[in-house]
Amino acid sequence: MNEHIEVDIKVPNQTRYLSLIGKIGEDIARTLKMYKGNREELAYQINLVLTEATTNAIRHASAESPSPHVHITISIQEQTLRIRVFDEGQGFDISNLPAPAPQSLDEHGRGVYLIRSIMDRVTYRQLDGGHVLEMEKTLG
Amino acid sequence: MNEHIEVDIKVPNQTRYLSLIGKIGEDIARTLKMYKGNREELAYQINLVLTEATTNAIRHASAESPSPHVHITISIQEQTLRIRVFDEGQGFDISNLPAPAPQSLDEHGRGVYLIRSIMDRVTYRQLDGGHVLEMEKTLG
Amino acid sequence: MMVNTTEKGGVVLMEIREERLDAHNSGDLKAQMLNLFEEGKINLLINLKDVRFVDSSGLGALVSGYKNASARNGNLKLCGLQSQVKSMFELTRLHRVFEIFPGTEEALASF
Amino acid sequence: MMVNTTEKGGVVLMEIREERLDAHNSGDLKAQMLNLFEEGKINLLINLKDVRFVDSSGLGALVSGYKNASARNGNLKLCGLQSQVKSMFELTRLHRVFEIFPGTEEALASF
Ligand SMILES: Nc1ncnc2c1ncn2[C@@H]1O[C@H](COP(=O)(O)OP(=O)(O)O)[C@@H](O)[C@H]1O
Ligand SMILES: Nc1ncnc2c1ncn2[C@@H]1O[C@H](COP(=O)(O)OP(=O)(O)O)[C@@H](O)[C@H]1O
Repeated sequence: MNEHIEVDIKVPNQTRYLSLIGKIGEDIARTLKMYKGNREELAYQINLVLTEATTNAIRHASAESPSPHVHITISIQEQTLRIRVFDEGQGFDISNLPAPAPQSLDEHGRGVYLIRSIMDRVTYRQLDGGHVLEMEKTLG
Repeated sequence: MNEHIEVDIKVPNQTRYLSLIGKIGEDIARTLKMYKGNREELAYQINLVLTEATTNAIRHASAESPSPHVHITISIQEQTLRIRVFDEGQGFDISNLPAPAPQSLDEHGRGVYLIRSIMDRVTYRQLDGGHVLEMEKTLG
Repeated sequence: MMVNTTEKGGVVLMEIREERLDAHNSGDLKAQMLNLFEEGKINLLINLKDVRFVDSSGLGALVSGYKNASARNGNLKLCGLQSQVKSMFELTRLHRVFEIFPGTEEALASF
Repeated sequence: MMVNTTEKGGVVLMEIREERLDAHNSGDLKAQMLNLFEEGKINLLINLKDVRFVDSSGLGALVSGYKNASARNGNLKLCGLQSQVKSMFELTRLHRVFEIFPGTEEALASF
Protein backbone atom coordinates (compact mmCIF):
# COMPACT_ATOMS: atom_id res chain seq x y z
CA MET A 1 0.00 0.00 0.00
CA ASN A 2 1.21 3.44 -0.96
CA GLU A 3 1.47 5.60 2.13
CA HIS A 4 1.69 9.09 0.74
CA ILE A 5 2.07 11.96 3.21
CA GLU A 6 2.96 15.57 2.45
CA VAL A 7 3.46 18.33 4.96
CA ASP A 8 4.43 21.87 4.01
CA ILE A 9 5.43 24.32 6.75
CA LYS A 10 6.14 28.05 6.77
CA VAL A 11 7.21 29.77 9.97
CA PRO A 12 8.99 33.03 10.83
CA ASN A 13 12.71 32.49 10.50
CA GLN A 14 13.39 32.43 14.21
CA THR A 15 14.94 29.64 16.22
CA ARG A 16 11.90 29.50 18.56
CA TYR A 17 10.05 27.60 15.83
CA LEU A 18 12.67 24.85 15.59
CA SER A 19 10.91 22.75 18.16
CA LEU A 20 7.58 22.92 16.28
CA ILE A 21 9.26 21.78 13.08
CA GLY A 22 11.16 19.02 14.84
CA LYS A 23 8.00 17.81 16.61
CA ILE A 24 6.04 17.63 13.37
CA GLY A 25 8.85 15.46 11.99
CA GLU A 26 8.65 13.22 15.06
CA ASP A 27 4.88 12.94 14.77
CA ILE A 28 5.23 11.82 11.16
CA ALA A 29 7.85 9.21 12.05
CA ARG A 30 5.59 7.79 14.77
CA THR A 31 2.66 7.50 12.33
CA LEU A 32 4.37 5.62 9.50
CA LYS A 33 2.60 2.38 8.87
CA MET A 34 5.18 0.52 6.89
CA TYR A 35 8.33 1.36 8.84
CA LYS A 36 9.90 -1.75 10.35
CA GLY A 37 12.87 -0.25 12.19
CA ASN A 38 13.14 1.55 15.52
CA ARG A 39 10.47 4.24 15.34
CA GLU A 40 11.83 6.37 18.18
CA GLU A 41 15.26 6.38 16.58
CA LEU A 42 13.74 7.47 13.27
CA ALA A 43 11.76 10.17 15.11
CA TYR A 44 14.99 11.55 16.61
CA GLN A 45 16.75 11.44 13.26
CA ILE A 46 14.00 13.31 11.41
CA ASN A 47 13.78 15.84 14.24
CA LEU A 48 17.56 16.29 14.03
CA VAL A 49 17.94 16.77 10.27
CA LEU A 50 14.98 19.17 10.24
CA THR A 51 16.49 21.14 13.13
CA GLU A 52 19.99 21.27 11.58
CA ALA A 53 18.84 22.27 8.12
CA THR A 54 16.35 24.85 9.39
CA THR A 55 18.93 26.35 11.75
CA ASN A 56 21.27 26.79 8.78
CA ALA A 57 18.53 28.42 6.73
CA ILE A 58 17.84 30.83 9.61
CA ARG A 59 21.45 31.55 10.53
CA HIS A 60 23.30 31.58 7.27
CA ALA A 61 20.61 32.53 4.82
CA SER A 62 18.30 35.07 6.37
CA ALA A 63 16.29 36.89 3.71
CA GLU A 64 16.16 40.65 3.51
CA SER A 65 12.38 40.74 3.21
CA PRO A 66 10.58 42.57 6.04
CA SER A 67 9.04 39.40 7.52
CA PRO A 68 11.41 36.61 6.55
CA HIS A 69 10.14 33.05 6.74
CA VAL A 70 11.54 29.58 6.42
CA HIS A 71 9.85 27.05 4.22
CA ILE A 72 10.12 23.31 4.78
CA THR A 73 8.45 20.35 3.14
CA ILE A 74 8.37 16.78 4.41
CA SER A 75 7.05 13.97 2.26
CA ILE A 76 6.75 10.23 2.43
CA GLN A 77 6.13 8.35 -0.76
CA GLU A 78 6.87 4.76 -1.62
CA GLN A 79 9.39 4.23 1.22
CA THR A 80 11.18 7.50 0.48
CA LEU A 81 11.32 10.19 3.11
CA ARG A 82 12.14 13.50 1.44
CA ILE A 83 12.80 16.71 3.34
CA ARG A 84 13.36 20.04 1.60
CA VAL A 85 14.49 23.19 3.36
CA PHE A 86 14.38 26.34 1.27
CA ASP A 87 16.48 29.43 1.89
CA GLU A 88 16.78 32.87 0.35
CA GLY A 89 20.45 33.47 1.09
CA GLN A 90 23.71 33.50 -0.87
CA GLY A 91 24.09 29.75 -0.82
CA PHE A 92 27.25 27.70 -0.19
CA ASP A 93 29.17 24.89 -1.79
CA ILE A 94 28.08 21.78 0.06
CA SER A 95 30.65 19.60 -1.72
CA ASN A 96 33.45 21.73 -0.32
CA LEU A 97 32.66 21.35 3.36
CA PRO A 98 35.46 19.66 5.29
CA ALA A 99 34.30 16.70 7.40
CA PRO A 100 34.87 17.53 11.07
CA ALA A 101 38.14 16.02 12.34
CA PRO A 102 37.51 13.15 14.75
CA GLN A 103 37.49 14.54 18.29
CA SER A 104 37.56 18.06 16.90
CA LEU A 105 37.01 20.70 19.56
CA ASP A 106 35.50 23.06 17.06
CA GLU A 107 32.15 24.37 18.32
CA HIS A 108 30.71 24.48 14.81
CA GLY A 109 30.61 22.48 11.64
CA ARG A 110 28.74 19.33 12.71
CA GLY A 111 25.33 20.13 11.20
CA VAL A 112 25.79 19.07 7.59
CA TYR A 113 27.93 16.16 8.76
CA LEU A 114 25.06 14.86 10.89
CA ILE A 115 22.59 15.33 8.04
CA ARG A 116 24.88 13.35 5.74
CA SER A 117 25.34 10.58 8.31
CA ILE A 118 21.61 10.11 8.69
CA MET A 119 20.22 10.69 5.22
CA ASP A 120 20.96 8.62 2.11
CA ARG A 121 21.06 11.44 -0.46
CA VAL A 122 21.75 15.11 0.23
CA THR A 123 21.85 17.85 -2.42
CA TYR A 124 21.93 21.63 -2.29
CA ARG A 125 20.64 23.38 -5.39
CA GLN A 126 19.91 26.83 -6.68
CA LEU A 127 16.30 27.83 -7.35
CA ASP A 128 14.56 31.01 -8.40
CA GLY A 129 15.26 33.42 -5.57
CA GLY A 130 17.19 31.05 -3.37
CA HIS A 131 18.31 27.52 -2.69
CA VAL A 132 16.98 24.23 -1.47
CA LEU A 133 18.65 21.60 0.67
CA GLU A 134 17.05 18.30 -0.30
CA MET A 135 17.55 15.23 1.86
CA GLU A 136 16.26 11.74 1.16
CA LYS A 137 16.23 8.55 3.14
CA THR A 138 14.91 5.18 2.08
CA LEU A 139 12.84 3.70 4.87
CA GLY A 140 12.64 0.05 4.75
CA MET B 1 4.86 41.27 15.92
CA ASN B 2 3.21 39.34 13.15
CA GLU B 3 3.43 35.63 13.92
CA HIS B 4 2.64 34.03 10.63
CA ILE B 5 2.54 30.22 10.49
CA GLU B 6 1.19 28.05 7.68
CA VAL B 7 1.00 24.28 7.67
CA ASP B 8 -0.44 22.29 4.79
CA ILE B 9 -1.03 18.55 5.25
CA LYS B 10 -2.05 15.78 2.87
CA VAL B 11 -2.55 12.23 4.16
CA PRO B 12 -4.38 9.13 2.91
CA ASN B 13 -8.04 9.43 3.88
CA GLN B 14 -7.88 6.88 6.64
CA THR B 15 -8.71 7.40 10.28
CA ARG B 16 -5.27 6.18 11.36
CA TYR B 17 -3.87 9.59 10.35
CA LEU B 18 -6.26 11.53 12.62
CA SER B 19 -3.80 11.44 15.48
CA LEU B 20 -0.97 12.88 13.32
CA ILE B 21 -3.19 15.76 12.22
CA GLY B 22 -4.43 16.39 15.74
CA LYS B 23 -0.87 16.34 17.13
CA ILE B 24 0.36 18.84 14.57
CA GLY B 25 -2.49 21.11 15.68
CA GLU B 26 -1.45 20.68 19.32
CA ASP B 27 2.19 21.39 18.50
CA ILE B 28 1.17 24.64 16.81
CA ALA B 29 -0.97 25.71 19.77
CA ARG B 30 1.91 25.09 22.16
CA THR B 31 4.27 27.20 20.03
CA LEU B 32 2.17 30.35 19.70
CA LYS B 33 4.05 33.31 21.08
CA MET B 34 1.25 35.79 21.52
CA TYR B 35 -1.45 33.56 22.99
CA LYS B 36 -2.39 34.67 26.50
CA GLY B 37 -5.02 32.05 27.37
CA ASN B 38 -4.73 28.46 28.54
CA ARG B 39 -2.41 26.85 26.03
CA GLU B 40 -3.29 23.24 26.84
CA GLU B 41 -6.98 24.04 26.45
CA LEU B 42 -6.29 25.63 23.07
CA ALA B 43 -4.21 22.58 22.09
CA TYR B 44 -7.14 20.28 22.90
CA GLN B 45 -9.57 22.49 20.99
CA ILE B 46 -7.44 22.63 17.84
CA ASN B 47 -6.84 18.88 18.05
CA LEU B 48 -10.61 18.36 18.40
CA VAL B 49 -11.81 20.55 15.53
CA LEU B 50 -9.14 19.08 13.24
CA THR B 51 -10.17 15.56 14.24
CA GLU B 52 -13.91 16.21 13.82
CA ALA B 53 -13.61 17.95 10.47
CA THR B 54 -11.14 15.42 9.06
CA THR B 55 -13.28 12.51 10.24
CA ASN B 56 -16.24 14.00 8.37
CA ALA B 57 -14.15 14.47 5.23
CA ILE B 58 -13.06 10.82 5.46
CA ARG B 59 -16.47 9.36 6.39
CA HIS B 60 -18.96 11.41 4.46
CA ALA B 61 -16.94 12.61 1.52
CA SER B 62 -14.59 9.93 0.39
CA ALA B 63 -13.33 10.58 -3.13
CA GLU B 64 -13.59 8.02 -5.86
CA SER B 65 -9.98 8.45 -6.94
CA PRO B 66 -7.78 5.33 -6.58
CA SER B 67 -5.69 6.77 -3.74
CA PRO B 68 -7.94 9.27 -1.99
CA HIS B 69 -6.38 11.82 0.28
CA VAL B 70 -7.50 14.43 2.74
CA HIS B 71 -6.10 17.92 2.55
CA ILE B 72 -5.93 20.21 5.56
CA THR B 73 -4.41 23.63 6.07
CA ILE B 74 -3.77 25.37 9.37
CA SER B 75 -2.70 28.99 9.50
CA ILE B 76 -2.06 31.61 12.10
CA GLN B 77 -1.96 35.22 11.03
CA GLU B 78 -2.57 38.36 13.05
CA GLN B 79 -4.36 36.57 15.91
CA THR B 80 -6.54 34.55 13.55
CA LEU B 81 -6.35 30.78 13.58
CA ARG B 82 -7.80 29.45 10.34
CA ILE B 83 -8.29 25.76 9.61
CA ARG B 84 -9.50 24.49 6.26
CA VAL B 85 -10.48 20.89 5.59
CA PHE B 86 -11.09 20.06 1.94
CA ASP B 87 -13.24 17.20 0.71
CA GLU B 88 -14.17 15.75 -2.63
CA GLY B 89 -17.65 14.48 -1.76
CA GLN B 90 -21.24 15.53 -2.46
CA GLY B 91 -21.28 18.18 0.24
CA PHE B 92 -24.04 18.96 2.74
CA ASP B 93 -26.01 21.93 3.96
CA ILE B 94 -24.31 23.03 7.15
CA SER B 95 -26.99 25.61 7.94
CA ASN B 96 -29.62 22.88 8.06
CA LEU B 97 -28.02 20.69 10.72
CA PRO B 98 -30.19 20.36 13.82
CA ALA B 99 -28.37 21.17 17.06
CA PRO B 100 -28.20 18.01 19.17
CA ALA B 101 -30.97 17.97 21.78
CA PRO B 102 -29.59 18.44 25.30
CA GLN B 103 -28.98 15.02 26.84
CA SER B 104 -29.63 13.42 23.48
CA LEU B 105 -28.76 9.74 23.42
CA ASP B 106 -28.00 9.87 19.73
CA GLU B 107 -24.59 8.35 19.00
CA HIS B 108 -23.92 10.78 16.16
CA GLY B 109 -24.35 14.41 15.30
CA ARG B 110 -22.04 16.11 17.81
CA GLY B 111 -19.10 16.87 15.49
CA VAL B 112 -20.23 20.05 13.77
CA TYR B 113 -21.83 21.18 17.03
CA LEU B 114 -18.46 20.90 18.80
CA ILE B 115 -16.70 22.72 15.96
CA ARG B 116 -19.24 25.56 16.18
CA SER B 117 -18.91 25.75 19.97
CA ILE B 118 -15.15 26.16 19.74
CA MET B 119 -14.60 28.24 16.62
CA ASP B 120 -15.82 31.78 16.02
CA ARG B 121 -16.70 31.48 12.32
CA VAL B 122 -17.53 28.28 10.45
CA THR B 123 -18.42 28.10 6.75
CA TYR B 124 -18.80 25.25 4.28
CA ARG B 125 -18.37 26.21 0.64
CA GLN B 126 -18.23 24.62 -2.76
CA LEU B 127 -14.95 24.68 -4.67
CA ASP B 128 -13.75 23.27 -7.96
CA GLY B 129 -14.03 19.51 -7.49
CA GLY B 130 -15.21 19.54 -3.91
CA HIS B 131 -15.87 21.56 -0.79
CA VAL B 132 -14.02 23.23 2.02
CA LEU B 133 -14.98 23.54 5.68
CA GLU B 134 -13.35 26.73 6.90
CA MET B 135 -13.12 27.45 10.62
CA GLU B 136 -11.71 30.57 12.22
CA LYS B 137 -10.98 31.55 15.77
CA THR B 138 -9.66 34.82 17.04
CA LEU B 139 -6.93 34.16 19.57
CA GLY B 140 -7.03 37.00 22.01
CA MET C 1 -7.47 -0.79 20.71
CA MET C 2 -5.82 -1.77 23.98
CA VAL C 3 -8.28 -2.40 26.81
CA ASN C 4 -7.60 -4.15 30.12
CA THR C 5 -10.78 -5.95 31.04
CA THR C 6 -11.29 -7.41 34.54
CA GLU C 7 -14.36 -8.41 36.49
CA LYS C 8 -14.95 -7.20 40.07
CA GLY C 9 -18.05 -8.39 41.90
CA GLY C 10 -20.46 -8.36 38.99
CA VAL C 11 -19.01 -5.24 37.36
CA VAL C 12 -16.75 -5.38 34.31
CA LEU C 13 -13.97 -2.81 34.61
CA MET C 14 -12.59 -1.71 31.24
CA GLU C 15 -9.37 0.30 31.39
CA ILE C 16 -8.78 2.06 28.09
CA ARG C 17 -5.03 1.91 27.44
CA GLU C 18 -4.97 4.51 24.69
CA GLU C 19 -4.10 8.21 24.54
CA ARG C 20 -6.88 8.93 22.08
CA LEU C 21 -10.44 7.70 21.77
CA ASP C 22 -11.47 8.87 18.30
CA ALA C 23 -13.04 7.76 15.03
CA HIS C 24 -10.07 5.44 14.50
CA ASN C 25 -10.65 3.22 17.52
CA SER C 26 -14.13 3.98 18.88
CA GLY C 27 -15.70 1.31 16.63
CA ASP C 28 -13.44 -1.23 18.27
CA LEU C 29 -14.48 -0.10 21.76
CA LYS C 30 -18.15 -0.42 20.75
CA ALA C 31 -17.49 -3.96 19.47
CA GLN C 32 -15.74 -4.97 22.70
CA MET C 33 -18.67 -3.66 24.75
CA LEU C 34 -21.15 -5.52 22.52
CA ASN C 35 -19.25 -8.75 23.14
CA LEU C 36 -19.59 -8.23 26.86
CA PHE C 37 -23.32 -7.55 26.59
CA GLU C 38 -23.71 -10.70 24.51
CA GLU C 39 -21.93 -12.68 27.22
CA GLY C 40 -24.61 -11.44 29.62
CA LYS C 41 -22.61 -8.70 31.37
CA ILE C 42 -24.76 -5.65 32.07
CA ASN C 43 -22.67 -3.47 34.39
CA LEU C 44 -19.64 -1.75 32.91
CA LEU C 45 -17.21 0.71 34.44
CA ILE C 46 -14.96 2.47 31.93
CA ASN C 47 -11.72 3.86 33.35
CA LEU C 48 -10.46 6.68 31.12
CA LYS C 49 -7.40 7.65 33.16
CA ASP C 50 -4.93 7.13 30.29
CA VAL C 51 -7.11 8.91 27.75
CA ARG C 52 -5.92 12.42 26.97
CA PHE C 53 -8.31 13.03 24.09
CA VAL C 54 -11.89 12.05 23.23
CA ASP C 55 -13.77 13.19 20.11
CA SER C 56 -17.46 12.95 19.22
CA SER C 57 -17.05 9.37 17.95
CA GLY C 58 -15.54 8.38 21.28
CA LEU C 59 -18.45 10.00 23.10
CA GLY C 60 -20.80 8.22 20.66
CA ALA C 61 -19.28 4.82 21.50
CA LEU C 62 -19.77 5.48 25.22
CA VAL C 63 -23.39 6.60 24.62
CA SER C 64 -23.96 3.42 22.65
CA GLY C 65 -22.63 1.32 25.54
CA TYR C 66 -24.74 3.31 28.00
CA LYS C 67 -27.91 2.69 25.99
CA ASN C 68 -27.16 -1.03 25.68
CA ALA C 69 -26.47 -1.41 29.38
CA SER C 70 -29.63 0.53 30.34
CA ALA C 71 -31.77 -1.52 27.94
CA ARG C 72 -30.61 -4.60 29.86
CA ASN C 73 -31.35 -2.98 33.24
CA GLY C 74 -27.64 -2.59 33.85
CA ASN C 75 -25.46 0.50 33.91
CA LEU C 76 -22.37 1.99 32.30
CA LYS C 77 -20.42 4.42 34.47
CA LEU C 78 -17.18 6.32 33.97
CA CYS C 79 -14.16 7.11 36.10
CA GLY C 80 -10.67 8.59 35.90
CA LEU C 81 -11.52 11.44 33.50
CA GLN C 82 -8.69 13.91 32.84
CA SER C 83 -9.87 17.49 33.17
CA GLN C 84 -9.93 18.26 29.45
CA VAL C 85 -11.83 15.05 28.75
CA LYS C 86 -14.32 16.01 31.45
CA SER C 87 -14.87 19.33 29.66
CA MET C 88 -15.97 17.40 26.57
CA PHE C 89 -18.77 15.78 28.57
CA GLU C 90 -19.80 19.18 29.88
CA LEU C 91 -19.74 20.83 26.45
CA THR C 92 -22.04 18.12 25.06
CA ARG C 93 -24.14 17.94 28.30
CA LEU C 94 -23.31 14.24 28.54
CA HIS C 95 -22.20 14.78 32.15
CA ARG C 96 -25.94 14.79 32.88
CA VAL C 97 -26.28 11.36 31.29
CA PHE C 98 -23.31 9.45 32.68
CA GLU C 99 -22.48 8.84 36.31
CA ILE C 100 -18.88 10.01 36.54
CA PHE C 101 -16.54 9.17 39.45
CA PRO C 102 -13.01 10.30 40.24
CA GLY C 103 -11.60 6.84 41.01
CA THR C 104 -12.38 3.16 40.49
CA GLU C 105 -13.12 2.42 44.17
CA GLU C 106 -16.02 4.85 44.58
CA ALA C 107 -17.34 3.91 41.17
CA LEU C 108 -17.33 0.15 41.89
CA ALA C 109 -18.98 0.72 45.27
CA SER C 110 -21.83 2.63 43.56
CA PHE C 111 -23.16 -0.28 41.49
CA MET D 1 16.67 28.38 29.40
CA MET D 2 15.84 26.73 32.70
CA VAL D 3 18.89 25.46 34.57
CA ASN D 4 19.08 24.42 38.25
CA THR D 5 22.54 25.35 39.42
CA THR D 6 23.89 24.09 42.76
CA GLU D 7 27.40 23.74 44.15
CA LYS D 8 28.61 20.48 45.69
CA GLY D 9 32.14 20.34 47.15
CA GLY D 10 33.85 22.51 44.54
CA VAL D 11 31.82 21.26 41.59
CA VAL D 12 28.99 23.23 40.04
CA LEU D 13 26.13 20.92 39.10
CA MET D 14 23.97 22.30 36.28
CA GLU D 15 20.69 20.47 35.71
CA ILE D 16 19.27 21.40 32.33
CA ARG D 17 15.49 21.62 32.77
CA GLU D 18 14.61 21.62 29.08
CA GLU D 19 13.41 18.97 26.65
CA ARG D 20 15.53 20.33 23.84
CA LEU D 21 19.05 21.75 23.69
CA ASP D 22 19.19 23.36 20.26
CA ALA D 23 20.12 26.54 18.38
CA HIS D 24 17.32 28.33 20.21
CA ASN D 25 18.71 27.94 23.72
CA SER D 26 22.33 26.75 23.43
CA GLY D 27 23.61 30.34 23.33
CA ASP D 28 21.99 30.90 26.70
CA LEU D 29 23.65 27.78 28.14
CA LYS D 30 27.02 29.02 26.87
CA ALA D 31 26.41 32.39 28.53
CA GLN D 32 25.49 30.77 31.86
CA MET D 33 28.66 28.66 31.77
CA LEU D 34 30.76 31.74 30.94
CA ASN D 35 29.31 33.52 33.98
CA LEU D 36 30.40 30.63 36.18
CA PHE D 37 33.92 30.64 34.73
CA GLU D 38 34.13 34.38 35.33
CA GLU D 39 33.14 33.82 38.98
CA GLY D 40 36.16 31.50 39.22
CA LYS D 41 34.34 28.15 38.99
CA ILE D 42 36.31 25.65 36.94
CA ASN D 43 34.59 22.30 37.52
CA LEU D 44 31.17 21.80 35.96
CA LEU D 45 28.93 18.75 35.87
CA ILE D 46 26.06 18.99 33.40
CA ASN D 47 23.09 16.76 34.14
CA LEU D 48 21.14 16.11 30.93
CA LYS D 49 18.51 13.77 32.35
CA ASP D 50 15.53 15.89 31.23
CA VAL D 51 16.96 16.52 27.77
CA ARG D 52 15.34 14.39 25.09
CA PHE D 53 16.99 16.11 22.15
CA VAL D 54 20.39 17.73 21.45
CA ASP D 55 21.43 19.19 18.09
CA SER D 56 24.86 20.27 16.84
CA SER D 57 24.51 23.70 18.47
CA GLY D 58 23.85 22.03 21.79
CA LEU D 59 26.93 19.85 21.34
CA GLY D 60 28.84 23.01 20.35
CA ALA D 61 27.82 24.78 23.57
CA LEU D 62 29.05 21.80 25.62
CA VAL D 63 32.34 21.70 23.67
CA SER D 64 32.75 25.42 24.34
CA GLY D 65 32.26 24.85 28.08
CA TYR D 66 34.66 21.92 28.00
CA LYS D 67 37.38 24.02 26.35
CA ASN D 68 36.90 26.86 28.80
CA ALA D 69 37.05 24.54 31.80
CA SER D 70 40.16 22.77 30.49
CA ALA D 71 41.89 26.09 29.74
CA ARG D 72 41.45 26.90 33.45
CA ASN D 73 42.73 23.47 34.53
CA GLY D 74 39.22 22.48 35.47
CA ASN D 75 36.86 19.99 33.89
CA LEU D 76 33.39 19.74 32.40
CA LYS D 77 31.74 16.33 32.68
CA LEU D 78 28.33 15.02 31.73
CA CYS D 79 25.76 12.73 33.34
CA GLY D 80 22.19 11.49 32.90
CA LEU D 81 22.25 11.13 29.12
CA GLN D 82 19.16 9.55 27.59
CA SER D 83 20.08 6.82 25.12
CA GLN D 84 19.27 8.81 21.98
CA VAL D 85 21.25 11.77 23.28
CA LYS D 86 24.15 9.45 23.96
CA SER D 87 24.02 8.29 20.34
CA MET D 88 24.60 11.89 19.27
CA PHE D 89 27.89 11.93 21.16
CA GLU D 90 28.89 8.66 19.54
CA LEU D 91 27.95 9.79 16.04
CA THR D 92 30.12 12.90 16.42
CA ARG D 93 32.87 11.03 18.33
CA LEU D 94 32.45 13.48 21.21
CA HIS D 95 32.08 10.53 23.61
CA ARG D 96 35.88 10.33 23.32
CA VAL D 97 36.18 13.95 24.46
CA PHE D 98 33.76 14.14 27.38
CA GLU D 99 33.78 12.03 30.52
CA ILE D 100 30.21 10.71 30.65
CA PHE D 101 28.63 9.14 33.75
CA PRO D 102 25.26 7.48 34.30
CA GLY D 103 24.35 9.35 37.49
CA THR D 104 25.33 12.44 39.47
CA GLU D 105 26.90 10.53 42.38
CA GLU D 106 29.61 8.74 40.40
CA ALA D 107 30.23 11.86 38.37
CA LEU D 108 30.70 14.10 41.44
CA ALA D 109 32.98 11.51 43.06
CA SER D 110 35.21 11.54 39.96
CA PHE D 111 36.31 15.19 40.21
N1 LIG E 1 21.59 27.22 3.94
C1 LIG E 1 22.89 27.68 3.98
N2 LIG E 1 23.22 28.84 3.35
C2 LIG E 1 24.48 29.30 3.38
N3 LIG E 1 25.50 28.66 4.00
C3 LIG E 1 25.24 27.51 4.62
C4 LIG E 1 23.93 26.95 4.64
N4 LIG E 1 23.97 25.79 5.34
C5 LIG E 1 25.25 25.62 5.71
N5 LIG E 1 26.02 26.66 5.30
C6 LIG E 1 27.49 26.82 5.49
O1 LIG E 1 28.04 25.55 5.78
C7 LIG E 1 28.76 25.62 7.03
C8 LIG E 1 28.67 24.31 7.77
O2 LIG E 1 27.35 24.12 8.25
P1 LIG E 1 27.10 23.11 9.44
O3 LIG E 1 27.80 21.84 9.15
O4 LIG E 1 25.63 23.05 9.67
O5 LIG E 1 27.81 23.75 10.70
P2 LIG E 1 27.58 25.16 11.42
O6 LIG E 1 26.28 25.70 10.94
O7 LIG E 1 27.63 24.80 12.86
O8 LIG E 1 28.76 26.00 11.01
C9 LIG E 1 28.17 26.80 7.75
O9 LIG E 1 29.08 27.37 8.65
C10 LIG E 1 27.83 27.75 6.61
O10 LIG E 1 28.96 28.48 6.23
N1 LIG F 1 -17.62 16.96 4.77
C1 LIG F 1 -18.88 16.50 4.77
N2 LIG F 1 -19.44 16.05 3.60
C2 LIG F 1 -20.71 15.60 3.58
N3 LIG F 1 -21.51 15.55 4.66
C3 LIG F 1 -21.03 15.98 5.84
C4 LIG F 1 -19.69 16.47 5.95
N4 LIG F 1 -19.50 16.86 7.24
C5 LIG F 1 -20.66 16.60 7.90
N5 LIG F 1 -21.58 16.08 7.06
C6 LIG F 1 -22.98 15.71 7.39
O1 LIG F 1 -23.35 16.36 8.57
C7 LIG F 1 -23.80 15.41 9.54
C8 LIG F 1 -23.43 15.86 10.95
O2 LIG F 1 -22.03 15.79 11.13
P1 LIG F 1 -21.42 15.73 12.60
O3 LIG F 1 -22.06 16.81 13.41
O4 LIG F 1 -19.96 15.76 12.48
O5 LIG F 1 -21.94 14.35 13.19
P2 LIG F 1 -21.68 12.85 12.68
O6 LIG F 1 -20.55 12.90 11.71
O7 LIG F 1 -21.37 12.13 13.95
O8 LIG F 1 -22.98 12.43 12.08
C9 LIG F 1 -23.17 14.09 9.13
O9 LIG F 1 -23.92 13.00 9.55
C10 LIG F 1 -23.15 14.21 7.61
O10 LIG F 1 -24.41 13.87 7.07
